[in-house]
Amino acid sequence: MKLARIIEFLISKRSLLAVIMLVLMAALVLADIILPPAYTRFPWEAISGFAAFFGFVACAALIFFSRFLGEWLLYRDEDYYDDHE
Amino acid sequence: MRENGILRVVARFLIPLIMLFGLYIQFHGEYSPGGGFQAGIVFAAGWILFVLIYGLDAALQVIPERAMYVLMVAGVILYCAVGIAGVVLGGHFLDFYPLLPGKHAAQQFGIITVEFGVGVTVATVVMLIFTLFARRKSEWKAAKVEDDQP
Amino acid sequence: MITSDWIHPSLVLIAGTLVVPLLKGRAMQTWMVLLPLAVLGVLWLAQPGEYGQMAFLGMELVTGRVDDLSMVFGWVFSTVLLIGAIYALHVNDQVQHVAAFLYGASALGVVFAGDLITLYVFWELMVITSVWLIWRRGSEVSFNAGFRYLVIHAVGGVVLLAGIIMFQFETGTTRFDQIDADGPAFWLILAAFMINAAVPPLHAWLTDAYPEATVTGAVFMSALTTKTAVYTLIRGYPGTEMLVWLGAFMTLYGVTFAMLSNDIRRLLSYHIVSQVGYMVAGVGLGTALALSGSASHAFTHILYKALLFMGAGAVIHMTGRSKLSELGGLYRYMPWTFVLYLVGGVSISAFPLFSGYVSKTMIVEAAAVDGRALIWLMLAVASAGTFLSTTLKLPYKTWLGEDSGLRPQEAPWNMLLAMSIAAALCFLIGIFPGLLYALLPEPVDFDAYTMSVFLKEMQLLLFTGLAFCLLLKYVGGGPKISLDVDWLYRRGGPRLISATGTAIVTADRAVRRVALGQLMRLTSHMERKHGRDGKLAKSWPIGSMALWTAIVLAMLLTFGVWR
Amino acid sequence: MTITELMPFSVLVPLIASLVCALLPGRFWPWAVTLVATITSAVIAAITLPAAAQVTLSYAFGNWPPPIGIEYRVDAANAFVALLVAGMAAVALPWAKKSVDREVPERQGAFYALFLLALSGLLGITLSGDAFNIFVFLEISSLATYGLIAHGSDRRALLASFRYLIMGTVGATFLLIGIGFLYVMTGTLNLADLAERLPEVRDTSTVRAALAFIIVGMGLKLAMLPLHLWLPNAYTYAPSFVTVFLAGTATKVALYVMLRFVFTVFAPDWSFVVLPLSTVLMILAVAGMFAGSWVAMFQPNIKRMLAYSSVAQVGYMVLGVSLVSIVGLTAAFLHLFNHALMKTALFMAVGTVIYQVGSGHLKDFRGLGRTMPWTLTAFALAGLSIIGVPLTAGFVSKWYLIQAALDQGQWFLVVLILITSLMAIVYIWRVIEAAWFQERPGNQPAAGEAPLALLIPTWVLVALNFYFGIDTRLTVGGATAAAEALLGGGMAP
Repeated sequence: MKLARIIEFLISKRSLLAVIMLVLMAALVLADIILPPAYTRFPWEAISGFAAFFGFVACAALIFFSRFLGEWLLYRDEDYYDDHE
Repeated sequence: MRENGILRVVARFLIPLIMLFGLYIQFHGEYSPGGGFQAGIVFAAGWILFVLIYGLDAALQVIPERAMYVLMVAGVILYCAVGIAGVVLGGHFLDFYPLLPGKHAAQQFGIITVEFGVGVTVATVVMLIFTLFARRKSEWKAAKVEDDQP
Repeated sequence: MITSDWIHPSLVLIAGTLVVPLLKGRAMQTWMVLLPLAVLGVLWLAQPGEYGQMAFLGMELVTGRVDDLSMVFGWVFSTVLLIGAIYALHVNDQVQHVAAFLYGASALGVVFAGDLITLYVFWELMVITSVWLIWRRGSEVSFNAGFRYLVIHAVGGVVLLAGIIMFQFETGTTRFDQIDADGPAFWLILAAFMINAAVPPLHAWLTDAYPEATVTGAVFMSALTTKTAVYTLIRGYPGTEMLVWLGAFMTLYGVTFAMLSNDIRRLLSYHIVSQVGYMVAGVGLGTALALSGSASHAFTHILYKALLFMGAGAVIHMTGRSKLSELGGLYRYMPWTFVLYLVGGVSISAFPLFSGYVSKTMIVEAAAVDGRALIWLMLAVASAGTFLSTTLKLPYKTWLGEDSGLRPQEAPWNMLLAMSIAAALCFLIGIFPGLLYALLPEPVDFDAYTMSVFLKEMQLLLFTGLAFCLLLKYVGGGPKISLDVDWLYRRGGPRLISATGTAIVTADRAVRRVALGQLMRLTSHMERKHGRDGKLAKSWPIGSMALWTAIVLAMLLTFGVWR
Repeated sequence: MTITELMPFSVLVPLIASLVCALLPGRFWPWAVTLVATITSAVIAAITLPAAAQVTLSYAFGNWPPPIGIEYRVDAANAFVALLVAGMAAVALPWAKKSVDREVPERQGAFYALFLLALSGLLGITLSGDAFNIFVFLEISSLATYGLIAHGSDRRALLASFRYLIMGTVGATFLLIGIGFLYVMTGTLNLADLAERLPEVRDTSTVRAALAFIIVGMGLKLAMLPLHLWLPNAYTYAPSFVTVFLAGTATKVALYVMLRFVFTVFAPDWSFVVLPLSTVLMILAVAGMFAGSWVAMFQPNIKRMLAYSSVAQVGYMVLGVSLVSIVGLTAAFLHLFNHALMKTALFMAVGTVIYQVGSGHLKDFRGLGRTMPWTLTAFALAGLSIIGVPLTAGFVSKWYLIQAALDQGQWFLVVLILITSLMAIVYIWRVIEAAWFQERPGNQPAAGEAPLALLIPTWVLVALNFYFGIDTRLTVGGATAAAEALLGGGMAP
């Protein structure tokens, strides 16, 4: 159960981990700004940090869109198919 | 019917004649109109008349049912045997020429034998069919089944 | 089928499987490990070429065609058979083992089939054998799901057969290369392949059936059926424009519905749809780079998806629960499963150093080289979504999150071993992509580890993670199921049929009432005329036969004689 | 003895054996004699086929030359059907012993005599080159068949037999009327001679009516769709062995007679022109395929279900005929052969279940998959052949049928064939589902595996289904030769 302890330790340090992650992310964006774009096949490839922005927006969009889709149209009770089969 | 004297006497006189006529048709079949089928029927008709007058039991004592059954089969076997004999002697099935030396004699022998087989079978089949029906009637009577036919 | 330099791996597998019912306990377990190893050995010996030609109905069958493309799939199929067999060692159900091996054998048969007839035979065999992996779960739900699976694939099989027949008629051959017919044959065969590749709206069999399969069976299923379909698409339909759009649509469809799923294996199943979407899009792009991407993505996908299914299966096996809303806080009790699952998760999300990265970026790159902006964006969204639900949402809700009060044991050693092998392979391919690229039919002119690709991918993934953390409370879920296309045949079809049925019955009743009234009048008239109560009615069956005879005769006579 | 001289003995041997059987008492000897006779006749038929495929054999009875004397005239088509009939009988007989002992315990001599009569009648029909002889043999086989069906233990067998008798007699009479018309117009009964003389007089309504009568008459015996009503009951209530035998042979011979008349006696370029035969047959065939499969899907009695499936399968054969091409006829002959294989195997499996369980109802199949695995696996495998799964014989014939339909550009027929195949999946599946996926109810007796005497012949047929699904040289070769013999190369393929 050593592994479980390691995980527990990591979880207890989660705020520190979060800071490290944020620093890492900032470094990534910075690097993207500093380094010249390798390609400009699409207009957005010239924009630094576009991928970061796009990832964030895509994730948010998926979360909200799927939730909307579910509650508007698709969600059913778990026994939905049972009473007919 | 059985107690009717006239019928009994006339039948006793007629039945042999009918049967004789049947045999006549049988054995003249190869040249003149006739043959096994007609002969068998006529012969069986004589027998049926006998049954009508004297009853089935008496008739079955003359020719038992098992004998009819065997004869029925034997007639066809005779027919086939002649046919096979033709093959064995080097001809085709039902080929009569190889049977005897002379052409005419061979044909005559073949046809008469074959027709005899046919006659026996036809006669016995008709007799058997009649027996089956007749016995069913007596069985019904024994079992007191109501006869719903008019 | 056997020559000195070629032994058909399916034949080896089938022959070996026949022994399985005779074995028990340790002997059976040893045999189960040895058999896939033997297949791997057979593949090692295989030389490119065509083998096992047979004449059949005036056509030439090629039961074994070995080239680089079929070898890629051959390798990964036999590898996953080995992993799956180890994973299933503890299962004491010979039917499942036999079904799984035969299923693997037929999948191998498909990829080595040189003609469509052989392909069709193995294609059908694949269905018949795999359905047992669903049924052996033993519940009524799984029986029904398996039955639906069977029906859909039966229909797919008929479509494929029809396509093959027309193809043969059109081109005079049944060789399986690029399908260059342009009549209905093209579309029928494509439709059949698309059913197996789970292209929406023909995908519902997958997400319906896989979550109901046995814990070990799902591992095989996740690996084989859709990937044989990808193989057939790569072989038969490279560069079909429609597939680009369908594939991109699939990736989004899969991730969206995965977000809605509560059952962990249903979530993963939707990600099969999504990932296969990348491959289908790659096939549609049709460039050498894209096709290499599709083939290698199929290769890596089989490994990490098997790993994910094994992780989810281990949880189900140990806890007996499969719903996100009923799980949580398992990290203390199943930490190894957690970590190994995460390896699969980061692989499917295409984190650098893991296998998904080296293959998925190849397809995305191919889309970029082709200048398809919209496709590129769609694939990028799907990447974000994949990371979101397989690596963030699912593990979070299963191992972390609210404690569900479950106190399971760690998974058995054989499960962990199988997962470790898969995880090691994911890692290996991620670090040394050259090993994978060397297997591909075309030389690969692509390097995943350039700074620009790396930066883009990392940004995309990490900021997705950021959004997840911030928006966690908005993530949907709960004990619900979501409708999908299968509604059409589970509820819509029956409803339609019963509605039509009611309409027909009503109409029929009305018509018959009138007709019977007339008939009764006629009958009573006849009866009055002929006396004898009911005699006419009694002889009706024979009468109707005679009537029909008279009708047909009259018809022929009218046409023939009195013209 | 040359092959030509040997050929008629495939009819004569069972005929004579039936006489012997009729006299034999007990249970063993009648069966043994029947077995020997049937195998002899099958061997003769097997020897005849290759020779007949080379050159048409002619055997004159009593050495009277053909147009006057009675002739057996055998080309590839009859030889193929004769081999089928005799072969199926020979395979079915080893199976028969146990089943007949159970279902017909008394007077087996008479029973087997009837069987041999029916067999020799069917063979006589196929081999005879004389129209009137065809009628005579048809009656011989039919009358024997009525007797066989009436042996069924269910009382409804009598009614079924009676109905079949009525309809069979109507059919035979129609054939006789047709032959009579032809005789009136040509003065000959020999088929070859008829074919020669007919062209002079064929533009008369008498000849056209003859064709119509013959088609309807044989359509009845063949159980073509609206004329099939006798078949389900007859197959259902007859003793299992009789069903096994009839399913593989009787309707096939009727189809052969129809083809012989339509193609050889009347040339196809006439008979398909003067009557809209192609259309009529196609419509009836498709209707039969659908109606048969549809009804089969809902039958609770498996024997009955298979009987309706036979109606559907007859539809496939007639469909092949209606396409009037070499490939179409080949498909018809192939299916004639393959259907005999698969349906006989299926009826054997059901008969085996009936032997063990005492009933052929679907509800009595529940849970049998576990206790009688060999029997039901045989059923399932033969079912695959009915469905037309590749590697089975059923696939081969459907393949040819579809090719024939495509040759004529009839796409929709392909669709229809595939849909009816799906329907076949449904009705076969119902049995499999009951046997393997349902529990045996507690109130039903558990049944063990059947004796080997029943299993081995069943599995031999199942194996043949797969053998002829893979090695198609014999069947396709024979069927093609038969089709070419009938079309005589006179028609464009």
